[in-house]
Amino acid sequence: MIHLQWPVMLAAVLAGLGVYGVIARRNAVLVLIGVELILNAANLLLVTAGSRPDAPLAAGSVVTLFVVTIAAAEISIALAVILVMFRRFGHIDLTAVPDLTKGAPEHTERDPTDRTDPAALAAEEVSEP
Amino acid sequence: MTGLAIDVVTLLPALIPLAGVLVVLVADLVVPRLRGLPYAVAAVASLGAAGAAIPGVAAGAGTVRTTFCLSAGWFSPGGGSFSYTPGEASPYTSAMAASECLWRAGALGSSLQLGAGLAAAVCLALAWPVARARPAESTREPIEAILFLTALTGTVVVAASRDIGTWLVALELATLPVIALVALTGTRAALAGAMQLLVTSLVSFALLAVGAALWFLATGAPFFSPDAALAAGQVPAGTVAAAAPAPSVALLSLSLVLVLAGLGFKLSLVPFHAWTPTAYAGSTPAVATFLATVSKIGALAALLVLVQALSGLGTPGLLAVAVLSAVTMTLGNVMALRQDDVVRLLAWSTVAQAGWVILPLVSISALGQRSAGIYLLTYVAATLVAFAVVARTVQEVGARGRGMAAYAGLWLRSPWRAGALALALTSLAGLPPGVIGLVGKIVAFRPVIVEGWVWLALVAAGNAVLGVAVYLRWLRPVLNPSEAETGSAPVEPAAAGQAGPSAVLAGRRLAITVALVASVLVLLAVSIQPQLLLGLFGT
Amino acid sequence: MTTRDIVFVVVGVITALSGLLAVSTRHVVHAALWLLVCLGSLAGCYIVLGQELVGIVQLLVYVGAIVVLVLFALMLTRAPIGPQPDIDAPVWQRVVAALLGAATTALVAAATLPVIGQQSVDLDTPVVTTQQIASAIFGTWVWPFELLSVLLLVALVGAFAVSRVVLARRSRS
Amino acid sequence: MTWVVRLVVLVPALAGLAGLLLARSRPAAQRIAVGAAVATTVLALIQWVAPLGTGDIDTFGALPLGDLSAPLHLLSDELSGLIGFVVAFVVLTIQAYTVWYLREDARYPQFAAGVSLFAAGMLLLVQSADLVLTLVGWEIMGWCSWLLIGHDSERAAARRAAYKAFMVTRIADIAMVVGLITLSVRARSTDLFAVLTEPGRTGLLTFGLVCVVFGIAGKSGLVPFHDWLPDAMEGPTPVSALIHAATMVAAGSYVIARLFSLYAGNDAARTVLAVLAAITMVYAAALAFAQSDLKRLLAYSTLSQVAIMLSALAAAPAAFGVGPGMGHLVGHAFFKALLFLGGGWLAVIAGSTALAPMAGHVRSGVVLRWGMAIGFAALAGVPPLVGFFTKDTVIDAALEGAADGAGFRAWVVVVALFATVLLTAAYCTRAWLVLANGPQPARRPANGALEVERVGAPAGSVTNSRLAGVAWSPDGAVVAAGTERPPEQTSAGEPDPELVDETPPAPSEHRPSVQVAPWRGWWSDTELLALLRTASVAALAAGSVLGTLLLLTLPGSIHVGWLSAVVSVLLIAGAAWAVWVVARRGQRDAADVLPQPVRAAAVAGLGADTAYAAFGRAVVATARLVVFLDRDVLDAYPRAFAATTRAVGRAGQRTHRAVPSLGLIGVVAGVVVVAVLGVTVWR
Repeated sequence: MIHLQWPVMLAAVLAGLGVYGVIARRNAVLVLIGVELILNAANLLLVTAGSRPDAPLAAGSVVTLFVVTIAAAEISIALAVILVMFRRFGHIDLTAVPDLTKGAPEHTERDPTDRTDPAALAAEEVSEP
Repeated sequence: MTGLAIDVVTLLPALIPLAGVLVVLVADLVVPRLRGLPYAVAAVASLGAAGAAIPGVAAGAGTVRTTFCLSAGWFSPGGGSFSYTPGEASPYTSAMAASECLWRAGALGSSLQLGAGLAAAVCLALAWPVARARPAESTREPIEAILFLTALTGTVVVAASRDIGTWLVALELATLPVIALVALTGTRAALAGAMQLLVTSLVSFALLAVGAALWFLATGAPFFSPDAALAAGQVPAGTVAAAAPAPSVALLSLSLVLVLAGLGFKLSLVPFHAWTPTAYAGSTPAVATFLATVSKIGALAALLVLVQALSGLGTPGLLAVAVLSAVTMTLGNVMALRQDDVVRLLAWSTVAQAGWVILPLVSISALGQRSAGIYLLTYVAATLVAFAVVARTVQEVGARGRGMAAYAGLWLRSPWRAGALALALTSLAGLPPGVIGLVGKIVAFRPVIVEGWVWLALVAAGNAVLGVAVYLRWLRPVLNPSEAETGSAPVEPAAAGQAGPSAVLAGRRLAITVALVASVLVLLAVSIQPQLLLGLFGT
Repeated sequence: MTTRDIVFVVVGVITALSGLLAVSTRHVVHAALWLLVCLGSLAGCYIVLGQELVGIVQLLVYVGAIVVLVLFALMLTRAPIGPQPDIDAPVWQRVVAALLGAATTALVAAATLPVIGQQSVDLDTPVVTTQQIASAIFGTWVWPFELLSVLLLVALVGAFAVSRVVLARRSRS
Repeated sequence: MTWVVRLVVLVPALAGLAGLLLARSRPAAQRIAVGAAVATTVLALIQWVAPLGTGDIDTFGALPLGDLSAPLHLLSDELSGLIGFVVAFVVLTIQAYTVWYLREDARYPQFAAGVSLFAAGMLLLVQSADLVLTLVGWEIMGWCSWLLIGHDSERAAARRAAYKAFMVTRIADIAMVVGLITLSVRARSTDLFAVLTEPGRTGLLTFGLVCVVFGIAGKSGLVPFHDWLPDAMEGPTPVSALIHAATMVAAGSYVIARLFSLYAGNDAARTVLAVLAAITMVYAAALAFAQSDLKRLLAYSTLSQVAIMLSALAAAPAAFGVGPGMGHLVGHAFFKALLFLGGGWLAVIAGSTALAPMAGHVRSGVVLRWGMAIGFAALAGVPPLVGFFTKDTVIDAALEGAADGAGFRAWVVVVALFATVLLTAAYCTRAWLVLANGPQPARRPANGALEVERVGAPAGSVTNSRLAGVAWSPDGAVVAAGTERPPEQTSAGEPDPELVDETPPAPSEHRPSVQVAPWRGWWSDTELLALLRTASVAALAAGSVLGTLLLLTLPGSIHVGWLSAVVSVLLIAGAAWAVWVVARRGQRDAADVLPQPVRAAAVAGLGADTAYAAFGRAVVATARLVVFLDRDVLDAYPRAFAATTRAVGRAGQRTHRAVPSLGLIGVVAGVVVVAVLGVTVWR
């Protein structure tokens, strides 16, 4: 016997902590930690609901597994973007990402989709700190 | 165990893009030096997906194409003895689940799939590379094509999904590739946009997952079905205060608003919109177009899945939707008024239009859902044309094509393109000759009036006026070069020649032109005969 | 309070506290480690709730893969060892964060608790066996499962491409 | 046969469009214009001889107007057949005449196309069995009149006249549109027969009919709206003939005639019409007497004559039908077109449209002399010309109406009619005496200035020659020419054989020679041109004599009572004799007996133009006030809205710094707010 209010309360707490972490951190990786906490709150809710009797199709467990996998996929993309950002900007501070598109657009290439234009690349690299 | 009935034909809208992914990969192995090939394959696959959705559209409002249907006895109900009292049991029973399907595409869903397929094809044409031999180490083209295709797959699937699992996976499938696409543009601006898109989407998805979990908790059903909502909404037997809504209803509404918030980021609703201008402005026109069209279709499709499940409860509407809608369209229009970069203007216009898209959803009814779908597709058609014009101009004059000054006197230089732009902008503004925009606005208004949201109708009417100002501000220099903002010399279209021999650019120019012409034709057709679009939804 | 209740509460408190530390510590690497503790003990919660498979997957995937990825990311972005004064956003932002976090907790709790009420389940005989989960994944849920494989593939390809494009560009200059 | 009816409208319309769009060369334009006019006349003749008697001839198919049915049918009966034929015939003579008259005008193609379009508008109105089509024809005429009056657009006076005509008729058109819409709404159909047969709702009916009366008052020049017509003389003479003889001015009468069965039962509307018509006919006839310019004189006479037509419709007993009014329309069409074309011919000879320089020139040619004589006689109502029959039919109808118990409105009309007969005879005699009794024109070309002086001499007054030039000019300056600047006489290289000896040279200081490349081509033969002109005048003269025969086909259009005939003949004779005496047997202008200030005021239209200008200023002032109120009072809200929008936009721009962290706050705060709203207010 287990009373379901406990897992639900834990999920609520985890969600709140995740929200706090998402906003209070400026390091992008630490923001990811907050996101993971919220996702885990969702997982806990799913598991809790799935542990009730007559929950059909083993849905609680299965969807939880799905969410875990989705989280893994997210993390891989997120880390790639974070790494690239670190290389280009030298930091991953979310409170300080400059808005580079204001004013003159950065696209100085003759064809913006042509990423292999050496002149454009040179122009970009110069602008890098 | 009987087999799960799988109807491949019904699944084709999702399978064709996936097959396209495989073909792109194989083709890249065989002929890696043809830069245009992945885009061509992907465009064909997108059109194929659109074509495969047509039977669902043509079937009319009543019919629903289903597959992956469960049947009684397929699953074993949880065994064992449980110690629960009847009132506390999960109200959703296995018997109810027996009638569910994991793929349910009605006329509405099929129409959205059709729109997504066509829009994706246009985006792929806009992304067409410069026909130059590609450096050996570059893998950009096939990957971009694959990302476009998988995002399209996610959009198509989410429109037909019915269960929490598919819904969540498909949503993520529609979102993650787009983030990669934005980041792939590679410039600092693009990375700034990608980072903002990334963190917003991650947080939104996490909250969305919480919302989905709450739905499961409230109904006990892994399906977004009206049965489940009804079962949860029933007042438990024995409760005296029968008039009070069941506590589950509050939970359901929390679940709906969490989902709304989670999807609001994809739709660019106002508190969740901050990424929109940055990401649009940072990415190439093709990716921005994709963000503005296919992504929105996916988001609305996902939202409609939940809304149509709730429509069984007979609730008249949600204040939260009304507030979001009003705030969104107001801020979007106000900010759009101040943009001089046309891509940013279109980004803010997307925000404003998103407010219009969810406006009809204040009425959680079939009428509201249909109206939202119709409005979204009108917006998508007009936005495709506008972005195609921008892409053509950028291709011609380079980055200056993003400034409004580049469009001064376009009417004199290129009357056809200016005409297309005028049609698109008037459609977005809801003015003739963009009749379809007007029709869409009226359609979106109807549920608001029916439900009697007076203040919301007033706000929307004010925004309709504001929107006219937004788009006419762009249109004015197009038609009247003397009114162009001073300080910028007229753009001479000779810049294209510098990039190399014009033959090199021919393939890209041709692709963009084809996309532009095709989207203009669609917009023109629905403007002349709005019934074509309205008929999609079986009205 | 049954035995399971007590066990759950204990593990849950560990989870919540480690989660709190994960989002509030000033050591960047410690945050990742506390996350590891938090997710690990959450796996314990799942096991208490009778979902052994989910608990194990949580340990394997989350603790074993995701947290390690996070740690790698911290290293690759040259996260310093030791306390960092500027790891957190400005004070006002943290206050807002705390308020919003509390509001979220309150909302979820206020909405769910009346529904869950005093519901309790007997978990001595498992509600869902691993066998059932397996057959459900490859039976009922095969469609989202296949989509999930596409998602993972695309995520890997995308991550690869995103990092590689820029690497290629850097190598050129 | 139904195609004949449609073609009657279609042929001139297509000719007009083709002339505007295609024909850039003069020969082509001439062929199109005259050819189309001939074809139209033939078609109209066929229709008149064998009217279909049906009102169900489809045009474009019905208009989708919701509850209002608008079948857009055409109508072909005896009335429309006759009027259509007369219109087509008059237009044909005018087109032929124009070929001569504008033989050196570079913009002839546009002009001819305008005339064709104008004719199409009138024919559409004549054939229409649907109020929408009526309105369409009405509007076409309004626009074309603006184009044609302003044909000499390099002259400020012509431009102003065109704008004045357009604005004045436009203002009256408001009433017209309101009236027609009221009638349509009342019948829930724009179909003429539905409108005519709809019973009940008399309040609405009266309102609609009175509005229509005011609407036609604009184009027909009834009193408050009359002043545009004399000014419209700034247009070339063929336009004046076109507007006055058969089309625009008469269109109002035709519309009333079409609605006659409604008017017959509605005293209020008919009384309004009767009063307006009575005032107009006397007033205009009196002013005509004082005019010093032939074209303006004819313009005032038109006002008076059109009022006679309308008075017939206002006062005749219902049993008489529309015969008297429409009969006068037909007769008037012939003799007024005749007078205008002859007047234009005279003006070309004399080099001015003012009466004084024309003195004596009427004797230049047989056709001209007899044509003008017949025209004035018919206008005055001398038996047995058509004017006598039609006018006396009107008088007789009015008397019958009075006897029939129509009361006030019939008596007003009767009194006004007799007064008008008297005045008409007087001004006709006066004009004829001036034109016929001047000194014999010089056989040899003489100095133009001398010419004017000599013309003025017999009247013995410098005043006269000054008055000859009193024509309206925009800034009030007296211009020393007639209203219109008639074209130069045939250039020296191509002498007109008939007129070669009598032609004075152009007074060059007033009329710089038109710089047009000499025209060579089809019909370049001046004899042919002169023949066209002479044939047009002769044909109209014949129409004025024999027009009565045409009217035999229209029941009720000839009905001369012996009492009224005797009285009017006596009045005519008396007036003619009196004028002859006053004019000292033609030795001076009879109008010179009028006191000088009165005469000057009359020439200036009794200040109507000043009143219009004042009205215009008042409107503009009101508009300014409204604009002020709108901009500075009402508009404050929208402008505040715009300012707020801008401010919010600026603020928004500042806060949107694209910092992800702030975006995240937005997301989460939005979620919480939305969730609270969603959970607590589940509406």
